[in-house]
Amino acid sequence: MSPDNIFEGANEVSDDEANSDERKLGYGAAVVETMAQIMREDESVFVAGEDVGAHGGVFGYFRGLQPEFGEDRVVDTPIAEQAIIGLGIGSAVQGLRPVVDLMFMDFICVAMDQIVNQAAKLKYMFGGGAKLPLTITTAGGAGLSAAAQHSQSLEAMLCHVPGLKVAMPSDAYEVKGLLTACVREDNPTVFIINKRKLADTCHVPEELFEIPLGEGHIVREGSDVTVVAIGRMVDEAKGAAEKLSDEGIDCELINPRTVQPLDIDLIVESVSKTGHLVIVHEAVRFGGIGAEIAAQIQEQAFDYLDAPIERVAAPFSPIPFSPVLEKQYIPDVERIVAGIKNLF
Amino acid sequence: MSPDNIFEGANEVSDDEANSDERKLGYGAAVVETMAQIMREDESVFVAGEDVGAHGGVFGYFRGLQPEFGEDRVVDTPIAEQAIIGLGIGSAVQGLRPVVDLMFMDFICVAMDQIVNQAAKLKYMFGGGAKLPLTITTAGGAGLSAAAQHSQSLEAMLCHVPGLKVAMPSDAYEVKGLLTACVREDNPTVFIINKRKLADTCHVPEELFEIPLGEGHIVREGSDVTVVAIGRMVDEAKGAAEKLSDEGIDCELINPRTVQPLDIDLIVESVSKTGHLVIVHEAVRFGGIGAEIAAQIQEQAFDYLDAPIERVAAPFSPIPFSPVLEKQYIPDVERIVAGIKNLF
Amino acid sequence: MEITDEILIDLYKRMVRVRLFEEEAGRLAESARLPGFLHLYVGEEAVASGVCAALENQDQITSTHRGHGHLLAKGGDFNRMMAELMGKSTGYCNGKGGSMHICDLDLAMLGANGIVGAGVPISVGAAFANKLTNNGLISVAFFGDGATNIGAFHEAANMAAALSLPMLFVCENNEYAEYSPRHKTMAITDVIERAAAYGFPGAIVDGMDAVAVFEATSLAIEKIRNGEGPMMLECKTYRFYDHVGVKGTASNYRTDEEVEEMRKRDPLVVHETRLIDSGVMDAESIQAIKDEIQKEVDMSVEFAENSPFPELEDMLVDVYTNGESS
Amino acid sequence: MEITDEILIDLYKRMVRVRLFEEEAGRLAESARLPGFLHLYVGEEAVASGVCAALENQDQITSTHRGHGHLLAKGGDFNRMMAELMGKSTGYCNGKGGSMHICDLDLAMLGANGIVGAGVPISVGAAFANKLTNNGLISVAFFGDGATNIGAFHEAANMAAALSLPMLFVCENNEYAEYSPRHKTMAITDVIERAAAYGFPGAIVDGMDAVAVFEATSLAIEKIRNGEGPMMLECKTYRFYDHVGVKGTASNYRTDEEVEEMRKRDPLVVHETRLIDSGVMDAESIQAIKDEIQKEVDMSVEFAENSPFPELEDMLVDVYTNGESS
Ligand SMILES: Cc1ncc(C[n+]2csc(CCOP(=O)(O)OP(=O)(O)O)c2C)c(N)n1
Ligand SMILES: Cc1ncc(C[n+]2csc(CCOP(=O)(O)OP(=O)(O)O)c2C)c(N)n1
Ligand SMILES: [Mg+2]
Ligand SMILES: [Mg+2]
Repeated sequence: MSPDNIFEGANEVSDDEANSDERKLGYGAAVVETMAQIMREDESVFVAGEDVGAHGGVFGYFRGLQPEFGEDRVVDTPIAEQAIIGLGIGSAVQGLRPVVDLMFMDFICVAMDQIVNQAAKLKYMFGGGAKLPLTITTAGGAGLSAAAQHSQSLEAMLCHVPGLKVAMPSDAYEVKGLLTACVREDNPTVFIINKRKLADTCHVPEELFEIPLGEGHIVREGSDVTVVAIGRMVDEAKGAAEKLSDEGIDCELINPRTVQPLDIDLIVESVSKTGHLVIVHEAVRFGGIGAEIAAQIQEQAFDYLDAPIERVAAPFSPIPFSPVLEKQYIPDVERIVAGIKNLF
Repeated sequence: MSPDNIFEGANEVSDDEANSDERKLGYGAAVVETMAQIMREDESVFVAGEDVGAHGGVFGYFRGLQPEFGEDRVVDTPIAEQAIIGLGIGSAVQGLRPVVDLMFMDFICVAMDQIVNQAAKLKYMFGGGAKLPLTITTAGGAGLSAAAQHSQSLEAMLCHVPGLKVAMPSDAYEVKGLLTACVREDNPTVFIINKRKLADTCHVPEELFEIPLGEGHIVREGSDVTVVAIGRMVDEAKGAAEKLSDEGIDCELINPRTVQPLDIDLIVESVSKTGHLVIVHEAVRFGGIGAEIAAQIQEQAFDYLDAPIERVAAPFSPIPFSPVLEKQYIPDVERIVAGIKNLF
Repeated sequence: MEITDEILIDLYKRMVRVRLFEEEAGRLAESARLPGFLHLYVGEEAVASGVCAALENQDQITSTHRGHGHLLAKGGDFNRMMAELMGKSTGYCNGKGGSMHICDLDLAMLGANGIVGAGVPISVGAAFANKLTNNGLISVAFFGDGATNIGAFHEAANMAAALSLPMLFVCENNEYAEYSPRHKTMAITDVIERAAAYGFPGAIVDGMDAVAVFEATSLAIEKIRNGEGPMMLECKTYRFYDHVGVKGTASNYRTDEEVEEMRKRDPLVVHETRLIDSGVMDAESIQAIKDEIQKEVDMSVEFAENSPFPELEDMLVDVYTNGESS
Repeated sequence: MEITDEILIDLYKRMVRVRLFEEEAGRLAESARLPGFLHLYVGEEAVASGVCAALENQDQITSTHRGHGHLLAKGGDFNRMMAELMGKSTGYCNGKGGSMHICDLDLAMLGANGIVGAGVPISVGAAFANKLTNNGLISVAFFGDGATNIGAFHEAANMAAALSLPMLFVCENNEYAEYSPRHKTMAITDVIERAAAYGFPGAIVDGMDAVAVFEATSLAIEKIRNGEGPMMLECKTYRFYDHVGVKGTASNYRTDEEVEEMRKRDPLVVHETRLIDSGVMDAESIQAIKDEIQKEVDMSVEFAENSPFPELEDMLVDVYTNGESS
């Protein structure tokens, strides 16, 4: 399977969907559409990265931009992740709105200095003088047998760094709303595309709209347990909630949408109602964003908690290649159900 | 103030100390002594990094090694953090025991790919065939007005990466015991030297000894509240415990010594006795190791907790240069006392 | 340097091993019988074969995302490799690494690498160990033209030069980095111009000709073993299949004509012609070699398919040496 | 190119500004009146002055850990700089950045940088913006000899070449990276050999002579503004004080004789001689310039000392634009 195959079809709307009233769009296609619309309305926006131009990105989520906006605004770069981020920083300080791409999220490590020591801190170190409207797009998540260096979910590293904002869209709707917000935002943002979601469709408005960074979303209301799920895990958590509703456990499902800033108030409120919290993410459990959520919730909702906060996340190992192991590695409906049941 | 001044005198034992029965040694000097003794007993150990040779390291903690062991085993490298870690990885796979230095902890970001995607994962990706006895030394921590790029405590990023071990010695005794364990360990370790501790002395045995990685230490027994302090924060927490004992609050102070692996059992045991937990670290609070400790403790000691777990850590900002701000940024006795009192 | 019949045959066998294994892997990938991403080396066989034939067994190599070719050319085992590609427990990495992390420490093959350029610093480490222990070995880093644009390559090349390490840099210049032609990502014509920036010598080699690569490598490593410090070879080569997988992708980053033109210089055909013209082998014995190796490839597929997947308990094994992961 | 009297005087003033400010900063550091690490530019004034004098006001520069020199040569303000070095709220960075993060966006000085080499990619970004918006400006990256060994430099240089950006690379080769002499960390004699690896031209310049630097820069930026892509200058220079702070450190990484020898080529003295010999200025008017600037320096110390420290509430301000940090 090549990355391209994963994406195939995601740009087209299927017949069924086209016939429905609501306009549906693929998750990957939503990136393209959003970028195109933003670039039409704002000349200062450009895209740069490896193979984002002529090829449209290895996952195709920039496909079609270069034909419309030209090589000057959709720029193929050398393999040079540090310089790609630097390109973004320097041009952002000069007033442009760069969207720079790191093909796989694992590659943030190659450019970590530019992200953590430069982009995140620049405004503060400079005493506030600079604006940094920089968006870094990158594809995270496992599930394609891409092994230990092409499957990671490293958002926890980024969330720990003051100065960054981190968005993790769980569906095509959020892709559009969060990407719009990120590109229009005057701070450096990391926009994490889940590579297993690329072909999934859902309703997405035609017009640009913003989902505010830092506002979580209640995906499903419920009274027995609060489930916080990050990125693609929202899908799995939905499945778990449905399963459990048959068994009489009523889940309230919260999708924080951004992990930095984190909408902790929404979670606190929910937990004060349900008394139970399960956090689900694809990243390694130790030191994942779930730890921070758990720490804040036990602090702010201590008296409401009827049971320990449970985390459903990846085990403490690199991501294994073999599909049988990888399947077990990534949290799924079954493991989430088990995690929730643990509390009762 | 130059980094050298910080270190001055740390190699010499003061008169008072020399007259006492117990042999005392400086924190920085303990690195030198340990390395020298290990290098004498094990030919496969070598040191490499920027200015570690002729100059003995900018903080002086390798001073004296090159005269004894020569340029082949105490190697000055170009400014090339990625290649420095690669030098360690490749030579470790070939059976050597490299100790490679990243001058300031902030520079792990420059070499993050080699640390996170290579060193940490290599053994696993290779199906277990390789041993990786690699030690990375680096100087972390704030307090020298070194500003946002030379003062960070980034251990949380490393702890989140399966395959690494992370040691944070709080005094010269631990420097010797943990460094010996790290160098003799067959897995990649990061040994974090606190740059404000360099001149502090304490009793250190003459002979090499190991402090097992993953075993925490009860610094002070107490019954009212468990205080977990990381690295240099142990000093500040000691001060807080003393202050509070006057006020009738009896602290049990735990120093985990390594943050990966983390001796959670020791903390659980203590909390089941005290019912209260305060975690202190120099790193940014959001996403710091304190979050993981809090998450695990509320899970494993839920029924014992009489109050929310409190974290005393750095605020969510880059590290400010100005001494007045930096002083306020780093947790100290006062803030720890306040944090502990919060629980009662 | 005399190129004996033995050497010619050895070079040929190495190339056929790579070619037939990879063609098979490509077919399996196309029919969705291999998970993950597969970066085929087909077309570039002369490079790995020419280099590895010139090496001592224990000379180390590091590789790239296109790593099967390197390991097979160094003598890698079909069974363990095919099993790895299928994610089986009998594979080179117990199924945990897959195509991008193929390695064989017994053959001093220190791993393919999914991060472009990241193997080069690791090669420097091996070279350092060779120098410190004075074991007479050299360390070879394979990397693509695109990889020379990344920082890790640069740091490693300069470090090797500064420390005067016994190391050979082998650039496989196939003119593309994924879908980007070289001229779009660098403003120089020959990658070898970079060697001078580190202060070591380099040479351009016809990477479609195994003998040329073998000769150049032999010359280089003689000097390197003599303590003259690192060197670099730029092997001009070409990949016949797509960047990942077999068939072309959506974008037309290169023309069919270009591929056809380069296929005329197929390193196996070039070498077969030489074997026949020089009378070292006839068409029949060439075919016999192919048949035999194909049989081994077929058996490896069988071996791999009959091998078990890893056990779920294996998940946390080998995260650390000596002891379990938490 | 004609070097007018005006230019000669301008170059001199820039150098004196750097020199006198830095000597003062050095004294303050020695008497522990400045917190943090101070990397003095003294000895290298001709480079920043020669380059900046040739630039348009809005041409961008990025700098290094040795950043006061660059900003002062570009016209930086004594008061705000001295206040910053003391961590005062009236400083360039409101006291939050300090010596290593000095910047002045109004002067298009995009910041000193505590990470070696890290400013160079940021310069590339500015150059890209210049090209995209076609504003006629160029972007200049200052970096040391040691910085050319790090990956960020390499990636940035190649990127600038590949995208043919209006950018000037200025290497300040002072022959040392901290305490390591150049020959230990690279196997080439002249850093300029690296320009060819990216496919752009370069030139070696006497970095102790402001006029030479000015002329070379003027020539280079004319071509760069003409759309000929990036260029590099290697300015051979020398720092008179230690890597950090003023006085020597424990290790004898260079001899006193060497320093003495180089001090004979003090760029200020070289330039003063020229001014006097060519009759542009006499000793008296030279002294008058110095006196005047020294007065400004003294006033900046007073300004800084009388300035307040940041308020504790400022801690979380400016972590983000528009809104507080959590
Ligand atoms: C650091 C990093 N950036 C980007 C990629 C994605 N990627 C994989 S292969 C490749 C092209 C490599 O080109 P080249 O070095 O010429 O090798 P080739 O594929 O041509 O053999 C890229 C960009 C990666 N794996 N690692
Ligand atoms: C990535 C990184 N590595 C190491 C350092 C420590 N360091 C600060 S300055 C310096 C030497 C820089 O040498 P050079 O580039 O020649 O500049 P110079 O100091 O000579 O002006 C080093 C190694 C750093 N700040 N950043
Ligand atoms: Mg290539
Ligand atoms: Mg220098």
